[in-house]
Amino acid sequence: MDTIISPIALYLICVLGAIGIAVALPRRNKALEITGGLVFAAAIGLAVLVLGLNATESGQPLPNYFFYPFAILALGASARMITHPRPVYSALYFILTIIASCGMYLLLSAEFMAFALVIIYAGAILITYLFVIMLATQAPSSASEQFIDETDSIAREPVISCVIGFVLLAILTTAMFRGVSDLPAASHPELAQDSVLLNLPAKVERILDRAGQLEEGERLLRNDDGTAAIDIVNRTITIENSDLHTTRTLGPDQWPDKLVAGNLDRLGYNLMHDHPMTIEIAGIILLMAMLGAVVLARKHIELEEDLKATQARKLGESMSGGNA
Amino acid sequence: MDHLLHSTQLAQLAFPEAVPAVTMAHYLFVSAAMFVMGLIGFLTRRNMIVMFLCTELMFQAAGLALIAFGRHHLGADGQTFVIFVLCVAAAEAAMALALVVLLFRHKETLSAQAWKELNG
Amino acid sequence: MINTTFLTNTLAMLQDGHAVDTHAPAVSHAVSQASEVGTGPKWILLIIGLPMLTTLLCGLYAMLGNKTKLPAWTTVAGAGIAFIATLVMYMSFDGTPYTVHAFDWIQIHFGEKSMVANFSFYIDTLTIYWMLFVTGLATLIALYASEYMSHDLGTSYCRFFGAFGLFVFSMACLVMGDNLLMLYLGWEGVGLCSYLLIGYFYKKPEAVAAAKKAFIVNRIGDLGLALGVYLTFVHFGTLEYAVLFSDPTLLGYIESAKVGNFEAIPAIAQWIPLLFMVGAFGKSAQFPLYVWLPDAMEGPTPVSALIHAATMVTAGVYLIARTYPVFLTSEHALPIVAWVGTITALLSATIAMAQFDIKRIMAYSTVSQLGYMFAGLGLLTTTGAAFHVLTHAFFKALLFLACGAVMHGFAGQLDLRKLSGVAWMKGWGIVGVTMLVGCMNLAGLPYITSGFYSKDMILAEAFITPGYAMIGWILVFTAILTAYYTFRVYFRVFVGPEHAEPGDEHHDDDHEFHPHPPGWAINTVLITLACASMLAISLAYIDKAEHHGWAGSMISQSTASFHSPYAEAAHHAHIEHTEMHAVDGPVGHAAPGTVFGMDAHTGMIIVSGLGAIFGVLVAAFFHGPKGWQGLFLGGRTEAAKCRMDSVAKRFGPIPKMAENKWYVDEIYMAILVTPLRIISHIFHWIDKLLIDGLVNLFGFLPRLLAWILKPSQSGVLQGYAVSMAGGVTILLLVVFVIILQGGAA
Amino acid sequence: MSPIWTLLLIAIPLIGALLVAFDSEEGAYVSAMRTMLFTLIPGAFMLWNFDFSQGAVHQGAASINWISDLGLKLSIGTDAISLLLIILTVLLGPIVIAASKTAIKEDRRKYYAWLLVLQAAMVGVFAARDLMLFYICFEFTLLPMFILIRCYGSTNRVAASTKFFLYTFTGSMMTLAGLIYVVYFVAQQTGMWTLDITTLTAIAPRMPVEHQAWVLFAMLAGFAVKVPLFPFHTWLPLAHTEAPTAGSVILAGVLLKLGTYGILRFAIPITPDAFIQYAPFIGVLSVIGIIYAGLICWVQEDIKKLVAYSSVSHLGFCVLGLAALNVSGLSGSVLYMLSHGLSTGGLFLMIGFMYERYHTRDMRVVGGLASKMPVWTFFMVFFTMASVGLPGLNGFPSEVLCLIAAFQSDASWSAAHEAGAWGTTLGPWFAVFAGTGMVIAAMYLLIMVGKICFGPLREPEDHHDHEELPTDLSRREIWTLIPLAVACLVFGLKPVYLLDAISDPINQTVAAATSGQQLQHPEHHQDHALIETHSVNNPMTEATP
Repeated sequence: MDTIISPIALYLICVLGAIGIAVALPRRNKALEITGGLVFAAAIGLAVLVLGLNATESGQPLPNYFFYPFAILALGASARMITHPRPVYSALYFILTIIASCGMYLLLSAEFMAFALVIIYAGAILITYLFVIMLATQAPSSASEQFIDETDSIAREPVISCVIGFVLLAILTTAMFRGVSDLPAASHPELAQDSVLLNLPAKVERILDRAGQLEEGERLLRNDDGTAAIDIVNRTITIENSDLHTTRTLGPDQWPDKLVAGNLDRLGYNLMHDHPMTIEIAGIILLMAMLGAVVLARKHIELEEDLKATQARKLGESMSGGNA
Repeated sequence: MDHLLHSTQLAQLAFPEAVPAVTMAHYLFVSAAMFVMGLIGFLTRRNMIVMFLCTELMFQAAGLALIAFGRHHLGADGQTFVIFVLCVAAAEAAMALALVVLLFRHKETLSAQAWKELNG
Repeated sequence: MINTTFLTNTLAMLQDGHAVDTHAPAVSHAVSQASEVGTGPKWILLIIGLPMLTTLLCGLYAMLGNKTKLPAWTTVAGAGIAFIATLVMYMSFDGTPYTVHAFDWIQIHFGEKSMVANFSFYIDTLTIYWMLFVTGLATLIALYASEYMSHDLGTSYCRFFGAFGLFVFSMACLVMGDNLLMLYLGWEGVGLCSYLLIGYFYKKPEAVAAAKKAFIVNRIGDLGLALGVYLTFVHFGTLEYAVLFSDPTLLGYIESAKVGNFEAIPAIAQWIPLLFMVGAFGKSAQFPLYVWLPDAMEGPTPVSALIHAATMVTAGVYLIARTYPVFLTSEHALPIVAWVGTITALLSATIAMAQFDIKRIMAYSTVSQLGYMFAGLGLLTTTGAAFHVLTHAFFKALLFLACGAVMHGFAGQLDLRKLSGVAWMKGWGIVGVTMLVGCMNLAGLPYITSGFYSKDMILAEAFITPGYAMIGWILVFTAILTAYYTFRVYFRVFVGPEHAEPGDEHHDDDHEFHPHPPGWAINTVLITLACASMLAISLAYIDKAEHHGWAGSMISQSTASFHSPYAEAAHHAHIEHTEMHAVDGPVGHAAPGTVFGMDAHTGMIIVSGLGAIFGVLVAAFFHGPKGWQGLFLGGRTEAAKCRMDSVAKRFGPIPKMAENKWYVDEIYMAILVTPLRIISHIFHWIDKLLIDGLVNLFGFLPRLLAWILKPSQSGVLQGYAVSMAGGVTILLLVVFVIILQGGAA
Repeated sequence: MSPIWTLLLIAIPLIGALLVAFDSEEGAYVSAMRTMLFTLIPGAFMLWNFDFSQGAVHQGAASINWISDLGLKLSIGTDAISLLLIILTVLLGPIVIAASKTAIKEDRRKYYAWLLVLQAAMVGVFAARDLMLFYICFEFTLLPMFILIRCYGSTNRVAASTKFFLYTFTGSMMTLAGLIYVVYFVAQQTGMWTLDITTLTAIAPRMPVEHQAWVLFAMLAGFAVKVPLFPFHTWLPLAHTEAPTAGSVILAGVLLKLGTYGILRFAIPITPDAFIQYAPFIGVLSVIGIIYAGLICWVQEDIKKLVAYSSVSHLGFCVLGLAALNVSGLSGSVLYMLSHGLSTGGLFLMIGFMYERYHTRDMRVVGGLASKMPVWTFFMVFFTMASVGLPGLNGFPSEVLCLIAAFQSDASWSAAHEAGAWGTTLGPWFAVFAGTGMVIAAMYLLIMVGKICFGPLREPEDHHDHEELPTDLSRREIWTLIPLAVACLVFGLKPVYLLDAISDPINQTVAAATSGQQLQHPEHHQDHALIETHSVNNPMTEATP
């Protein structure tokens, strides 16, 4: 693991981070928060520094430089999020965290997920949170502008929690860094990248068509199992003429540039082809959550008996009307 | 600058090569740190909404790790799982916020301390 | 059989250097009787059954709410028939004892051995002797009580006679039972009846206390008896007299005891009589345990007369007489009995001198006379003891009943300072005369009273038996004291100027108090008893030559019979018996058994006779009224004052102490009861605090643990979250460390 | 004798309990009483059909297989001892019901239902020939009693019931452990699981002595608490004092006897050598209990507590007889089990009747009742005398036998020097010290009677005569007492009936227990145990229909 980070540095980082967070968590005297923030910033800086230096001098392939600002942003924002006394700000800092992690998703070439994250999280969920925050917290009157009730202004058991948290962090990271170096690398990356094309004959045919490789009456030959008759390794494509019942093979030179399996293809195919059941379950979970939310959050309104009766009669009439 | 372009191309075009494990470890470090952050927040903050935010933060950390692993293995499963994580997070947010509203109606406060019927 | 034992005894006698008597000694009696114990006629059971029947009838009357004297007549009839049956039994008795079996009681069999204690009865002369006066006196006293108790007819009346009948039943079981457990049954039964009858006036706290005291003190004695009984069974393997007295082991012990070789007898066997002795002391109110008897006077007077003077208190004497063979096997039992009896006699006599309550005086005199009987037993003359039991039963019952008549007539007045000249009041003549007879008997005036003869036997024995002269002199001195205090009562209460103050039972204050003289029932009984105690003299002369009178002849045929070698020697030395002298030899029993050089009996007749007269004269001088009523010695002119008052002052605190019974009760209270009670309190607190405390502590520990762990369940969500996260962390840490170790290894 | 009677004795109360539970609040008493009276019929049949000539045989034996692999059966059967105890239980049944007619005013159904269940459980304990059934019933007696005390007791009932339940339950848990070890050992020896008591008692004595000692202590932990033996007695006064009258009567009459019965049935036959080894220890405990509890009685002001402590003292005699481990001792002990219930139960009834009228048990407040309640006083004195051990009443023979046993138990004291059949565990000193218990008993009981019955009348200030009860005992109450009184007299005057009845089983128990002493070699011992098995088994198989 030394190639990634030296244990001493790692543990130093963890200790610093623990102290920083513990101090920076909301408490009575605000002065300390700043120092805590500084200490934590130092911890992040140290981490980035050590990681970067180790990586460079051990000649390992660096991640993209943009990784570092995103990482710093994400960590800093999340730290601020958990340390800020006002929930609204926490939510906003969380959005910042999300955006930072979106950046990292991009660097990891998961662009679809990155944007989905921005839309769903920053767009939907966090807005709900903000609504609820505004709904649930009494609007601060002008008199108590600066007032924060102690529910938010004082953290509970900061020290023990930080110790637990960063010990956990130390363990996790140590374990990761020890194990990660002997993870199996992806096998036949070029095989992996386009193998999905075999299963997408329609897409291949369309691209061939656009590329003008197909003449009249010609179409992509399909194997018996319905997969496209293309050879990923030798990059050859077999085409048949349905009228003449003849086949010809396109060589690698005629391989169209656009004929690549994009990230989205692979994601969609994987989602639909490998996890259909999971999607169903996810759908059911969401439905249930909606119902549950409705049931939980609705207000109970006490109706008098006659009012109930009139309601019921109206309902019955409407239904009978519907039938008729 | 070209690095950024390069990386965007990487994102758009076919994968030149798998991201080496050591590189991925950086991402994992960040996700672990975020996760711990969320954990600490959950343990320390009294405000229920903030606590739920922290759980969301932990989801994020998990998502980042998933994406990183998926990238390392050149598979799409990582991202698929992030989708499910998103679903769960959304469901959890809906329920949780409903609960928060309910509880707030009862006790006029958001403090999780206020609910200690299990106090021995 | 007889011959062999006879020979052995002859040898024993020769070894011991004593005369061999012509008729077979006690042991051979025991053997001969036990070996041929027949079964008797069933009608004997009447004696047991009738009293029980009367009890049940009385209970029935009580349920029916009877308000007449019916219970009394029922009891009189039952006791009377029982007495007649006893007489018939006596007449038809042919010298060989027999048993009558009522039903099986306790039987258990282990292996080939078995423990048998049946509800059956053993009839021999000793039994008959005792039953005669028990049933006879019971009849008379029931008759007396029929009038005496007449002031509360109804339920209480039934209660009284029910307990009365129950007492007669229990006494019969005690005397006639054929095994030690039956004796124990009767023993406890009479204890219960005495408890019930002493506590007859249950509204009086002192009566209740006295009853309780009587039962508990008796129970201490009973413990001794019970242990003795168990030990007898454990050692000899039987409880039945018939088997026990013919048990070869026991006979062997007696043999070796005769030759004074007590080492041959195991200590355990020697313990048995000592334990019996404790029981006897309890029941017969001997020295350490006598305290209950005076208090027992709280009961109605007939009860005092029957139970606490005549019959029950002699049960101890009966016990020792009945188990005399067992007593012979112990080296120390009989001497202890003798000395305890003597001490008791002296002690209670001194107390009696200073009392003012005439019933209590009689009570202490009872204790004293019982002391005489025990001394007699200890001095190896069962005859003397038994005879004294008989005469004492008559005259002491007489005395009590006379006192009772006075008490009855004067509304419970018993203080001899508040009564005077009762005998001269109208209608009280009979009481006065019979009282005089009783007093003379108790004082033991020579030749004219039966008490004199019976006492004399015991006194003489003291001088005949070597080493007991001291006892003899103490008893003589006691006899003088007895005469004094007896006649003190007579001179104070029955003669002199007429004066009477009503007792506490007199409530109607509007008109002045009239004593109501006794009715025919009481008078009849008094006269009968007076005659009986006079006629008893004749009993002393029935075959006197052989056995010192009728009592002796009765005893000598029973297992209680033991002719002390010394007595024999003296006896034969007394009446010139030629062939005896042949065997007699030089080895002297002339040395013991002489008083002032005279033969013991003659000497005692003179000494005790003179002593008695002297005591009477002293009493007359100090307490007697002017004139012939005071034998021209006394100078008392009014009820309360007498010469003794001035004399008593000279003695300083001693009379006061004697009046307070030498503070024996207080001492017992201080050294026994109070410490025991304190211990009980301590135990109570130990039980509450220590033992129960330990239990509660064990119960408390889990609660404590829970109380310690309780805060961990704060109910706050984040508390659980923290512990969960911490748990996960620690778990990971452990796992990770283990992995590291594995990696290292 | 057919097992149907025993089964009926167990079944009728259970059915009756159901009926009562669904009966009306007013009819509860009548139907409960009816049920109890019904149980008298099978009881009488049992007594009638029992063949006393072979009292050691478990007659009316029957068994149902439950889990045959584990040897779990539910088997019943009664020999003379258990028969007599069952009869005692059945006799006490109607009495306790009658005793609580006026005492229990609210929630009658629950009360009577549980009382009936308790009845069934107690019969089950005595009738069980199978460890499982025995233990189930043994434990199940706790629950109804707990509820009776908990819901119908007096002021301090919660603490009392809790202590009663937890204390006895903890003890019997240890007993269970010991018994399970015995079963395991026997399974090891014979290669088959069985819970049949006869087999267990036949094989188990092969255990080495030190194992026996542990098993003995485990069993004593339960049984000694039940009895209760000296240091484990503190639950009893509390429970007795707080329990309703019926509860006290049953507690004194039957439940305490479960402990001595257990010792007689399990401790002695299963671990004879250890028992002989530790009998002096047990004897010392019982003697201490006799004197200690007796002295404590002396200073009690609460009359019910006094009687409760007195039963601690009395049960000491019972255990002493067991510890003597000879025929007279065991006979006396069994006799004591039977008779103590009558006299002490009677005393508790008397106290209950008084309590219903005066609502106090403090002898400083109430006393001198003889002038107001003569009939009550008569019975009070009667049962007191029975409890004191007056000859002619029930207490006496058992006391005599126990003390004689303690004497005998040291054979060197007999002139003829009998063999070990007399036992060698105790000695005369035990008898002497236990004997002082007689004196102490007389002391405290007479003081009690003197205070409560005699002397000037004392009543609580606020006392006014009961509206539905007469001043003196009512006819119902007298009829409640008469059976007990008659039984006391019969036991006192004809104990020979009982002694003959129980002599066979007791002789066998003693022989089996002491046989190990005469045989030196353990293998002989085992053979002997086997012989015992057959000799016990064969007649049983004959007796089984």
